[in-house]
Amino acid sequence: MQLSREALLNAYRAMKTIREFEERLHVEIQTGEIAGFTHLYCGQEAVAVGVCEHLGTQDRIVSTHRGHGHCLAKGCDVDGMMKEIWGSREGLCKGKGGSMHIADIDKGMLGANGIVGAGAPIAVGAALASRADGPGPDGMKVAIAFSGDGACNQGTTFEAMNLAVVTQAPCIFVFENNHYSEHTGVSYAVGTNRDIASRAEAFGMKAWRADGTDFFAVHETMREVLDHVRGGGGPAAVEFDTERFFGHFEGDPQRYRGPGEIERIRAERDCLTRFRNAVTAAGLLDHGDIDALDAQVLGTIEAAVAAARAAPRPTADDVLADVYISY
Amino acid sequence: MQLSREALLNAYRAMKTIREFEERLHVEIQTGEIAGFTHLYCGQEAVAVGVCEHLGTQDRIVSTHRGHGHCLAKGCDVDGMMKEIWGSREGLCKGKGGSMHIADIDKGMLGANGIVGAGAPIAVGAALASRADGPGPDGMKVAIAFSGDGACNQGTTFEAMNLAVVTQAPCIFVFENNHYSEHTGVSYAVGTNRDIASRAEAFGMKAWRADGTDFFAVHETMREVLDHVRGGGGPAAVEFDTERFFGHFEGDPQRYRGPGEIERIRAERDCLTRFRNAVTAAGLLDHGDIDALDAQVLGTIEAAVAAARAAPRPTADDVLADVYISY
Amino acid sequence: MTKMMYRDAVLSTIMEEMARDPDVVVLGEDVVGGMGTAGGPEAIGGIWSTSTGLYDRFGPGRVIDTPISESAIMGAAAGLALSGKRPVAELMFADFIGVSLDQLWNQIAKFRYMFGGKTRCPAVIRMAYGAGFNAAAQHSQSVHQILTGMPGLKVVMPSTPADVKGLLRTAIRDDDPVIFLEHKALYATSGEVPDDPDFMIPFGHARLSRAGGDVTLVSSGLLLGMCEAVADRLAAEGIGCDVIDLRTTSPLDEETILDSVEVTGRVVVVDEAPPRCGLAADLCALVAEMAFSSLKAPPQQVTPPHTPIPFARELESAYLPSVDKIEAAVRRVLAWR
Amino acid sequence: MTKMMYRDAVLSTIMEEMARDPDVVVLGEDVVGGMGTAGGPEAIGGIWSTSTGLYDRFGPGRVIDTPISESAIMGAAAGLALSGKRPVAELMFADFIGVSLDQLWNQIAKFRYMFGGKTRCPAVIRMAYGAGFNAAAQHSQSVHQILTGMPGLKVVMPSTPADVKGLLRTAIRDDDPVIFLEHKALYATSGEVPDDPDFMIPFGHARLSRAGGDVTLVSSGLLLGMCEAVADRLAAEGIGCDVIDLRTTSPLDEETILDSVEVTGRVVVVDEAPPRCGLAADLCALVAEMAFSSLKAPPQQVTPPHTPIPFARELESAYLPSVDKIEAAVRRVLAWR
Ligand SMILES: Cc1ncc(C[n+]2csc(CCOP(=O)(O)OP(=O)(O)O)c2C)c(N)n1
Ligand SMILES: Cc1ncc(C[n+]2csc(CCOP(=O)(O)OP(=O)(O)O)c2C)c(N)n1
Ligand SMILES: [Mg+2]
Ligand SMILES: [Mg+2]
Repeated sequence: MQLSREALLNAYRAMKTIREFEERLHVEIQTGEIAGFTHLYCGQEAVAVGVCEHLGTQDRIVSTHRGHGHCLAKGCDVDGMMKEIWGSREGLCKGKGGSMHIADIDKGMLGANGIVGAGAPIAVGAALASRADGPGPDGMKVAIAFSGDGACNQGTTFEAMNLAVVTQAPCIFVFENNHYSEHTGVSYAVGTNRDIASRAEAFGMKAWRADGTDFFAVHETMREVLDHVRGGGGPAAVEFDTERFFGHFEGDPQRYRGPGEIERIRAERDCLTRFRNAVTAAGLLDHGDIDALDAQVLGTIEAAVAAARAAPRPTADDVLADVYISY
Repeated sequence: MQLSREALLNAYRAMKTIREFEERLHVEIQTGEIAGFTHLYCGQEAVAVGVCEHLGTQDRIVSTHRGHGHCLAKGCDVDGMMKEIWGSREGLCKGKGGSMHIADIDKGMLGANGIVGAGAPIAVGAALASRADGPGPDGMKVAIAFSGDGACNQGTTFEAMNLAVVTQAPCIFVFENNHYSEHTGVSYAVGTNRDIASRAEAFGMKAWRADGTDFFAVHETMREVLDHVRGGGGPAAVEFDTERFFGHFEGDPQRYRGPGEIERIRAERDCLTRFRNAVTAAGLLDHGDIDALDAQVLGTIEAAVAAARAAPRPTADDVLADVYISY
Repeated sequence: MTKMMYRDAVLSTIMEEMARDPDVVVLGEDVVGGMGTAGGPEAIGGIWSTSTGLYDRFGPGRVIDTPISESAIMGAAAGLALSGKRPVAELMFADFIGVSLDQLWNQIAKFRYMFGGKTRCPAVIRMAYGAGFNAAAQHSQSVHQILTGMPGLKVVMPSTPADVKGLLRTAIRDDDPVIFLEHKALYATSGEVPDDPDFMIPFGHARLSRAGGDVTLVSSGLLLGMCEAVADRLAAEGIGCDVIDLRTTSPLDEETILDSVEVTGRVVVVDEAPPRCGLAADLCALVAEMAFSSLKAPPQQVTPPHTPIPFARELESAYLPSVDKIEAAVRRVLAWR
Repeated sequence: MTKMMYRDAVLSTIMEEMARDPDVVVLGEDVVGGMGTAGGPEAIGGIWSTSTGLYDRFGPGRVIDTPISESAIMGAAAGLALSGKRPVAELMFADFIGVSLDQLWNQIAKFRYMFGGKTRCPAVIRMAYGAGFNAAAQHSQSVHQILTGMPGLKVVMPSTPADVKGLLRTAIRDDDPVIFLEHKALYATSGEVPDDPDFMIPFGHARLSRAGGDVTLVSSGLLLGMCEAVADRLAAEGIGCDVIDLRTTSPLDEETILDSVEVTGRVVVVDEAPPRCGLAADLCALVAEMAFSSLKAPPQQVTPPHTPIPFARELESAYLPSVDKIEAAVRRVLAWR
């Protein structure tokens, strides 16, 4: 916990922003106003923020279908994202992508992705671009592939790991093990008895493992990982054990979850609560500091929803635009 | 070496048949009579035979672009194969498949394959069929996926290994590490420092490793592997270290090979020579036995070439047949 | 006859065929739906509810839940089919042929031909396709145009629960590989379904769902309903539409199409795939070549534009064919010259 | 002008563009060709000899040899392109889109649209396609019909060394993703190539390689030569063929085709892909719709039959389009009515 007060506030604000963004979407989706498939990141905030707090815009990330948290942590605009999810033509992607396809290349966010496992090879490409550019004053720019415990079984993810090792690309495979791929348990689908990190290690790179509901564990682990990768040590993998508070997608009845499971993880494994308890116990921040941020974030989200609701809708003419730069 | 005299003779005959089949093709291809891409198996005979000698027709194998050895070892007809490679309508596949697509389902040979890595998932499917049928008097029927050191980097192969572990399918992944994928060295392309077996093991199955130029090592290792898999122990992997005597394909100038490399492996790592030396030194067979087989095999191949050359050619009408059973 | 939903027609046909033939096996992601969870294996039974109850009844040997590994799923289906089984594999979304095409295209479709006619590969690959749910560019696509172009595959696109029943049964009993395309927007539609446990609809036989004689509309799947709506609208004005439901795009019932066009001389083909090298073009080219002298107007295609599928509601509906767009095309061909 | 082979036009264009623009990077299997061997890295330089010398000159940062992992190669190209580079990726055989299609179709092609026009993805994916070498069903295929149907991709099919040069340069400098299809049977053909280091041929502009006025022949790649041969044969009889080389199938130069057909009224489209939902059908449907009143005969397609590609010499040549088959089709349209 060698973080400055400001860094702590930033980290909490970032996590809380994701949380409220998602909790609010959970409510709004029930009104039927939001179209499409939405996968909420609630419960996993410490991973996105603990990873991205180390990154600059020159570092790149590639995300998943459950991408809101990664986008927000990497600096995508809250209003722009909300408008995108609402399908406005003022959305970050002009209403063409929606929840599963938010990207902001200028922020180093190369896209959420509806295809499970598609991100990892793209991250290797981004890492190869960094490799070609060579190290800057802070070492190598890195590329990060966020993947789930389900995605880690997709052939593309395996190929990407091998290619990264072969080319010694500065790529980091962040596996968010939330114990489920859709409705299937990780203990079933990952043949190695849920152990994703060791399997990654067997591809020939260093691998780490940490509690993904503990912001400080994530942050510290990533410091080590980044030291290794920025220093030219080649690719790395990290597995974070985390929790998914909501269903796979909005509307999921979750009959596959154990009785009381969600209550238990909300009570014991909530990264925001754990953060608050840790920093207040250590006297780094007080409850007032955090309460103030909570209020601020709620205001931000409220404003974003109002803006999204009021934002202009796309028109039929927009369909034809932006397929090609020129054709 | 607890093999009977008959078993030893059979094994040698099988290896020698592959060797002469391939050596003869190497010569014939230069005449221009044989069309298409041909990949010769010379040097790797001990693997195909050491594996397949344990199998019955109820066991199934899936092969690669370098498939002649696997086909012959699994019992495909020599004449039918030669005719197929010659493109005759009497070929095993009526001249429609050619070298890269020889199959004989009745023999449990589910096909050579032009797509690197495509075989492994198919083998898992065959193993799932065995799993559904349950064990017979000799235990589970098995399915074997032959793959090269290059194929082991294809996403499909990784997916297949995980699926086999998850379903505990009686599937055996036989990796023939001949040190090259086309013109690229295994030490470059396999990120784990050429170690294919350990990577397979990390997928959650037992893995073995043996010298693929030593028939007895292959045969003994496969006995253990098969005991494990037939007994219901789930899938397994084996890596055999072997040698490719010819180029990747016929016509390959092989500028990527070290000086004297081919001479050395022919002298030191020829599975046929090693077999002959071992069995004669141990007094199990004498040179006369082996010389007699050599002569017999040469006759078989000579006859097969003559038959292929004389066999009827397909006609334009044949193009349209056998796309569907009914349409 | 029993009234049931399209999705239940899928499930009940699989259930019946599994009961009839022990070689039928099912595999795919979440087809059981809770493996390795505290909620127990059959917590879901397939995200489209098209496999609910199969695992309970037929067990793990015949109902195989898989990791997210579509190439391995399709490959396993191939291996099962070559080994005497009749796999019915589910690809959750048709868009995922992107990560598994090789096994469909270069393996399953080609085995019989490459192996000289000496094998059969009775695999059924089911996939949910189509737009209408704002699922955007990667979860809304049609792929029949790609798969129809691949020799060795049969491609089925049922438009009603009864057709699901008759065509899926034919697919499962067929000895060739069959792609079975289920439109997401049809899953919850209902219709009467014959009770005959051997009810089958042969492949390659289109259905004339409206007979009119003035203009021919050709479509399949979800779009059939739109064409019928247009026909009904125009009937009120005394304009008669032949509405043809293709049922299978491979094999193709050329005869039914050509017979109709020879009478009407005017044809509109309606399809949800992008316009280039699509099924609409395929059929218009067929008609132009084979019914040239009968044609009174240029064959018209109603398809989405050459763009990916957009997310927002306004964009997706502007993108998709609609009753209005089809009607406009019909009026265009009727007004020609 | 310099005389060079098609394959050398590929190599020299890549070489020149890499020298000009440090963002151009090359990747693929064996594009270096001896990594990790005693013979040294540049023992091969690409199995088509289209990257020989690149590694020596530009080094490992810009010339990246890969394992056999086509999805990862295409994905890496995607990531490089999103990160400011201009990747030129080689897919050794076009048939291998089967194991890598998702990255082409659902990623590279769609980024710009899905991301609201706020990104560019200047990736060039080169692939060797086509039959003629008895390489059988999995190493001989044409894929332009599949990729042309995918909005977001541009698809290029050069027929001569000069076109390789002009079109590949355009491709590398283009900010959209481009599929560059090289016919295997053209690699060793020679032709004059302009020396201008900025020689570029714009996409979407077909070339009229023969002007005749009696009948229109449309093709691309290897088949252009066959169409020209037919034109030359028929010219001797006083029959004039317009022979159109498409150059790019997406964007498509509709105008050149329609202008010609408006004069000739007769069209034969020749293509190497299978017949269903192929490019030949695409163009015949276009002509039937847009040049309907000019047509004097049904638009004709010359394509292989709906079968996989067979191995044996006799079978493969019976399968493929040929000068004789094209000539027969031309005579058919000329004789119509
Ligand atoms: C290639 C592909 N296969 C299947 C799916 C359907 N699908 C979407 S999310 C998902 C589960 C992903 O699990 P995981 O990687 O653990 O991510 P999580 O949802 O837990 O964040 C599946 C199967 C998909 N989108 N893409
Ligand atoms: C998907 C795919 N990628 C690439 C190729 C081209 N290719 C054919 S064989 C081969 C090398 C295979 O190496 P390995 O698996 O070690 O087998 P070996 O040739 O050594 O027997 C390659 C790259 C292919 N046929 N299929
Ligand atoms: Mg998960
Ligand atoms: Mg090898």
